[in-house]
Amino acid sequence: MLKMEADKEILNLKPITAEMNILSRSDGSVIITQGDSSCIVNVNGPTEVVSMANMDMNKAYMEVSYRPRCGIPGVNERYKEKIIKNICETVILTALYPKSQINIQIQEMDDGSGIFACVINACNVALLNSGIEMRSTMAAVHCVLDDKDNLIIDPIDYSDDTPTFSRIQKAVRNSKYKADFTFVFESLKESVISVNTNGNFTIHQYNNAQKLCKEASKKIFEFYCDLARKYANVI
Amino acid sequence: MAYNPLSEAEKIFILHGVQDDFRNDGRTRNDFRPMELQTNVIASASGSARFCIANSDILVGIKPEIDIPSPNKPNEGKIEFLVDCSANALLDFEGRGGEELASEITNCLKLTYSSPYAFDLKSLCILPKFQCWKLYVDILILQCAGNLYDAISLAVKCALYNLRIPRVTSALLDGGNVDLVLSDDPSDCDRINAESLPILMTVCKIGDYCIVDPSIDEENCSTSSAVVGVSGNKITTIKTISGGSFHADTLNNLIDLTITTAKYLNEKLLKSLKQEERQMESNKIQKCSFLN
Amino acid sequence: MKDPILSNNERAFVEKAIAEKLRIDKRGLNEFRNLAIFYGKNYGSVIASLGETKVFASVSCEVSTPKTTRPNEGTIFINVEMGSQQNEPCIVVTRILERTIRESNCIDLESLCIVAEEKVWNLRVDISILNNEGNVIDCACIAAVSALAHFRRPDCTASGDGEFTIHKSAEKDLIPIVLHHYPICVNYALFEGKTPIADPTILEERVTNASLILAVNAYKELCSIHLTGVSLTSPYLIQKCSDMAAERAKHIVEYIKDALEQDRIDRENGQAKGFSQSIKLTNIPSNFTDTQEIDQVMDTENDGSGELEEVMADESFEKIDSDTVASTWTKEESDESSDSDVQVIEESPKKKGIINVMEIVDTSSDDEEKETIVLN
Amino acid sequence: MVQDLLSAQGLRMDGRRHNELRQIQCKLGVLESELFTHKNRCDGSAYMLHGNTKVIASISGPKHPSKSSGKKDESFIFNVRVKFATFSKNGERQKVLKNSKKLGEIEINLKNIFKSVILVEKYEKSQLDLNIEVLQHDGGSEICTIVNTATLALIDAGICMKEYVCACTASLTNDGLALLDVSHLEEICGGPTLTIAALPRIGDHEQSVAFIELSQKFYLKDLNKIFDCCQLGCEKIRTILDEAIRGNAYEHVNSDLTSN
Amino acid sequence: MANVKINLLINKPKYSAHIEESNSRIFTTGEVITEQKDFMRGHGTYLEDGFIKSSVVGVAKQINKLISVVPLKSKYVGEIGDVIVGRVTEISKKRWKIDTNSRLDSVLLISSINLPGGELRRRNAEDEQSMRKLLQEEDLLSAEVQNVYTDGSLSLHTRSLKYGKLSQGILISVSPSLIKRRKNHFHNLPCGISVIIGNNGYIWVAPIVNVEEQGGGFAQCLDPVSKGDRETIVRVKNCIQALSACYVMIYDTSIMYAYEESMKYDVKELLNQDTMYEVGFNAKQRILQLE
Repeated sequence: MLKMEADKEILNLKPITAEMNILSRSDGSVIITQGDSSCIVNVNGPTEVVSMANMDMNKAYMEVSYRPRCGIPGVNERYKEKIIKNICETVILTALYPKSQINIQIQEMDDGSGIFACVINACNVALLNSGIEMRSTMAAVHCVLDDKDNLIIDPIDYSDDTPTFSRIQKAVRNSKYKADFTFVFESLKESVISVNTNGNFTIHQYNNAQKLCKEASKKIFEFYCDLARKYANVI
Repeated sequence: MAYNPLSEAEKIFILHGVQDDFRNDGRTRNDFRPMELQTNVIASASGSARFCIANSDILVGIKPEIDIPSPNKPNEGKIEFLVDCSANALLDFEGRGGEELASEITNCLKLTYSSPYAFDLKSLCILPKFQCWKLYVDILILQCAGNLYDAISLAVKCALYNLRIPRVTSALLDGGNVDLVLSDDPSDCDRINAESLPILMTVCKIGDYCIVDPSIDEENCSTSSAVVGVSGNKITTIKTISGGSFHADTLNNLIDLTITTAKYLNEKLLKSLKQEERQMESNKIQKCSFLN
Repeated sequence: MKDPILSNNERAFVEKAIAEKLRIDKRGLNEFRNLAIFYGKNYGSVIASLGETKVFASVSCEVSTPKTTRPNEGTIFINVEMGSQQNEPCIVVTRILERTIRESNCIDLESLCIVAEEKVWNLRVDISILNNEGNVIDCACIAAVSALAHFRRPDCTASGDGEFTIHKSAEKDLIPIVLHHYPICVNYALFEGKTPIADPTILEERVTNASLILAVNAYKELCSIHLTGVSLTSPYLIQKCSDMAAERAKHIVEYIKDALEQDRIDRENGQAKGFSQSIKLTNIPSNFTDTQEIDQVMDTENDGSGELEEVMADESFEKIDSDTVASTWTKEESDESSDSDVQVIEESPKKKGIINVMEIVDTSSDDEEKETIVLN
Repeated sequence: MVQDLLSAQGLRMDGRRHNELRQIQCKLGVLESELFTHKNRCDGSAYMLHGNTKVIASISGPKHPSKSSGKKDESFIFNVRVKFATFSKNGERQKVLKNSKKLGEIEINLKNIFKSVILVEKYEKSQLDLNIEVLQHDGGSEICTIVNTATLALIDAGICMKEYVCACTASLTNDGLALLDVSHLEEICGGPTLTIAALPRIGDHEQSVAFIELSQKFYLKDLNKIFDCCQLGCEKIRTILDEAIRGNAYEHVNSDLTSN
Repeated sequence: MANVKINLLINKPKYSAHIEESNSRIFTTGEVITEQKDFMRGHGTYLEDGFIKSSVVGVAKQINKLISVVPLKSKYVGEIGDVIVGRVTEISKKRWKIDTNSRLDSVLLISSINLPGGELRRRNAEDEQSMRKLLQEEDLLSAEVQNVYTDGSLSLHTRSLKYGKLSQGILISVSPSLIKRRKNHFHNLPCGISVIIGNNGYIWVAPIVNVEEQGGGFAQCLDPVSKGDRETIVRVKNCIQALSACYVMIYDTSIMYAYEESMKYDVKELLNQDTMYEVGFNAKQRILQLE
């Protein structure tokens, strides 16, 4: 159904720009724009555990706070925080920082399509920037299944919706796609560390999407290299 | 419960005093401390009263609002109590302790007012199934020197006596919509018959004897105490507070004691309320501002 | 965000310096840090930065029922997130902004009415303090006002019977919010209750703990005054500060209007770049030849001499703009020959030893720390 | 648009002149302070009626800091709690507010105001609690009455302060005449309202200002006028407070106290 | 039948002392006490612009060049040698924390007490462990101020037979500024009871106990008090409260005057405010006549 190898165009990602060290008060910070999505992530840590209940003798405690572009954080944001916490715990060598806490604060700025992938990539860059030791890097790719069953990687979706802040109105914000996927890959084995899907699709479509995204993720890893190289050269 | 420290020896002194029928302020076991009352103290409330038993200082404000009757009691109004253990009374109230005490008193009031013999909720109904009055009775404890239950129930009674509910001149049912016309004249209003409204009475057992109107120190050294709600000749609620146990005979004696005492107290209270009302009308006393 | 510990030496140093009319960042007593405003791709998203203090603001709206007391007016709600557990500063900033924006009637709330007594637009301004290097209130106020000025709401037509339709942007153009005036907060830290210092840094704020915040619009109207912290001042000082604040507000309003106009032109030409235009450092060429450009970037960073007139510094930003497209990572395939640190990590899945990987990551993180020094 | 706040005869909506205060009654020591012998007792209290606003303030302390009061680094712990009674406002019953921004703001302001006048160095390592209960108010700027009542309560508790803190509001008519002590009705009608808390010193024109608040806007050139009006109001309030305090004091004093 | 009395607040008379403004001048907060430079500032004052100003509302007091203002009502400010009545709030290692109505809790070190039996020896670990046997939380004691620490907190001692743990009786709390400083604060009143008038405003009324029998001041007598004694104790208590309500200085003579004035009433009648004020004022008049 999909001519993944043949059609190079399909692998196009939206342009990414990033700047590190933008916030003087945090240990690692980044602003990332990825097409119509952008966010700021700052990482603080490892620090003293704020609440003793969270103290873990064996590893660092991760705290993620996700602020939406507008409105107060709701269930949706809690859910995203949880996912980010999980994948960060996978890539961070938390065992190196026992009895301490690592905070990640995310501020959504332009909530275009694929904002969640953008946020995860930003987290990765911010963590690199903070100097927290990591097992591997990670890259997230967003892709959708349109109503003609075509897979599109990282689409630009100029949605017509007005920004609203109540949770109910946010929830009904409908998508014109059949399904969308966000895959997160780690750099060591390029294995999937998190998948987040919406809508319905066949297993075949899912496999294709994963392959496609994996291919696309390489570009993001390249971008990390590029970024690191550029920063390294400044010195 | 409000707390004032007492050493063992002080407690024993109080205990022996109760045995001798000569309490720490000279009262006998059946005596009340002097009480003071004033109604209509808060202009923004439809009914209000300040009631003090010695230094237990209670302020009650009542606001009626129009509400829809609950479906299982279509021809009854509603009454809601809220006790606010203001930090002015005692800073011990800050935090959990105060909330517990507040909900305990609130519940007790709710129970004692829930009986149709004590308080006629039907009189608060405007249009069965559609409209009724809901009375919000908010109680502020300004100061606490023991015997909160009695002081609060008396203050509530005074405020209810003072309550003026705007008179509904007509109520029309137009389809599902209710059209209410309230009287424009502020002096044209409904009042509540306060005569049989219940009074709560705290009885503390210290040693082998029971006392009424315990001071804060006496509350602290009582082994067990009970709150009895009395309306006319009837009991509306009995509730033991602060642990301890009563012998069945003691409890019987105690109830007899409260009924007679409460009846007497009720008479005195109504007399005072009527006297105040008469004075306000006749003398046109320049309205005394609150707390002065 | 971490609160640095203030030592007695630092405190004494700052106090003494101020007494001699000196500030530790070389600014004059009535001199402000550089201001920059960037608009996002969405209407109503703004990042404002004042020196290193950065604030993000976004406006959103939705339809709801009006308050019974004001049946034909929309409402505005302001929410401030400080990102720290401290509650007090957050309340203070929120209330000052509420007074400045809501109670000065700068927004035409009546124009937000759809059907009187039934449906109105509710505006919500979410302000997120990203980085606090002092004077959060000025920056937050500028961000909030520019976000409101930038915001567009969908058009809406009422068709009798309380029915109404919200038009999509494709059907009808989005409409801006009507702002009568732009109130601007100007914060003066008060030393000894006598010496006002414009645009205090976080160090100065922590030393004095008292400040006078005046909100003034371009018409020299005072919209709010607020005296925060433990302090006693004289009326004369308030008068003096308000005159200075009026000057400042005029410049800021001009700057906001210019920035809005620039954004409008960009959007018309279909070149809206969103926040990517704020990104400077990806410009740094990988081969490190173009030192001139770096110097330029560095210059704008360190150039603290911004007099009121020089606040904009927009020349440098524009320059960066034009370069951004070229040097950002775009969809072009990048060459495969790169072998930087990070690349090594990717290629080392078979080296199972964690220590190995860690070393590599370590070097990269080291690099970044050094680079931090250079950049700031 | 701003309705005219002053009639042709120069009278305001409630019949006052432009520089006239509303009725103020106050009393110190309204709550018994010797009721308890533990440290949480009330050490000073005051009640004030100002226009339609009735406020009770009570002080507990200075005392040994309670363990839960947290912050160790602060040498002087000053807690302020403000509450509005549910029946305090005309019309609908007020919900019990907890952690509301409005209350939070008043509390922070009070803290700052009084920390700047209490001789803090005398109360090292101690805790002082100020509790405010607003029994009745008409929706106007009750912060004035709260500040004035708190001043009385602090004085009743014998807390060392530099001066009385007096708070007052002022507004402006269309013709640019400053109005003293704005009532709620006048506030609704849309004049700008300036609230200040000042330390009106005897025989000193240049007052120290501890707090300023402004709602709505006016031209900078009018600032002086409205400010002067506020200061005048503060002086007047000072006189009223002083009378109440002296009245209370003479009750206390007997010839013995000096011979001690 | 129960005794119930309900008064109407609208009829409540306004009691006021109506003392001639006479020789006591009230200074209010912020008022300049003196413009002369050669004075030293004491409690209740502060220095600004070279003037000594009052920081509280009260009566100025001058001892040589030291000027201080005594507030009408405040927490107890201790001085060495004061007699206090206090209550144990906390027991920690080697010390008791005592509530003395002052700004900070006072301390009673285990080394500042006479051990039971009057032994004079070093305190050992065993004594530390049995501290609770001597004084436990909420126990009352009388003591003397031994030292005032720099932060204002007090250190107490009970190294005299007259000090120690208090047994049965009633504690009354009044404003510390109403306590008249005298040589003796322990009184056996002619009416047959004893009072300890603590400088800190805590007054202890109790039956007379023979000091020698107390054995070091930590024994307690828990036998019932006779009804006669009890009545006197309660009457004295009510009298002291009446004096406090009328702001009359409290010392042995004033207590006795009030006691004598109260004899025409029943003890419980003294709870009524009008009786209370009458007793207080009459006592006050008698004191004024005395001068």
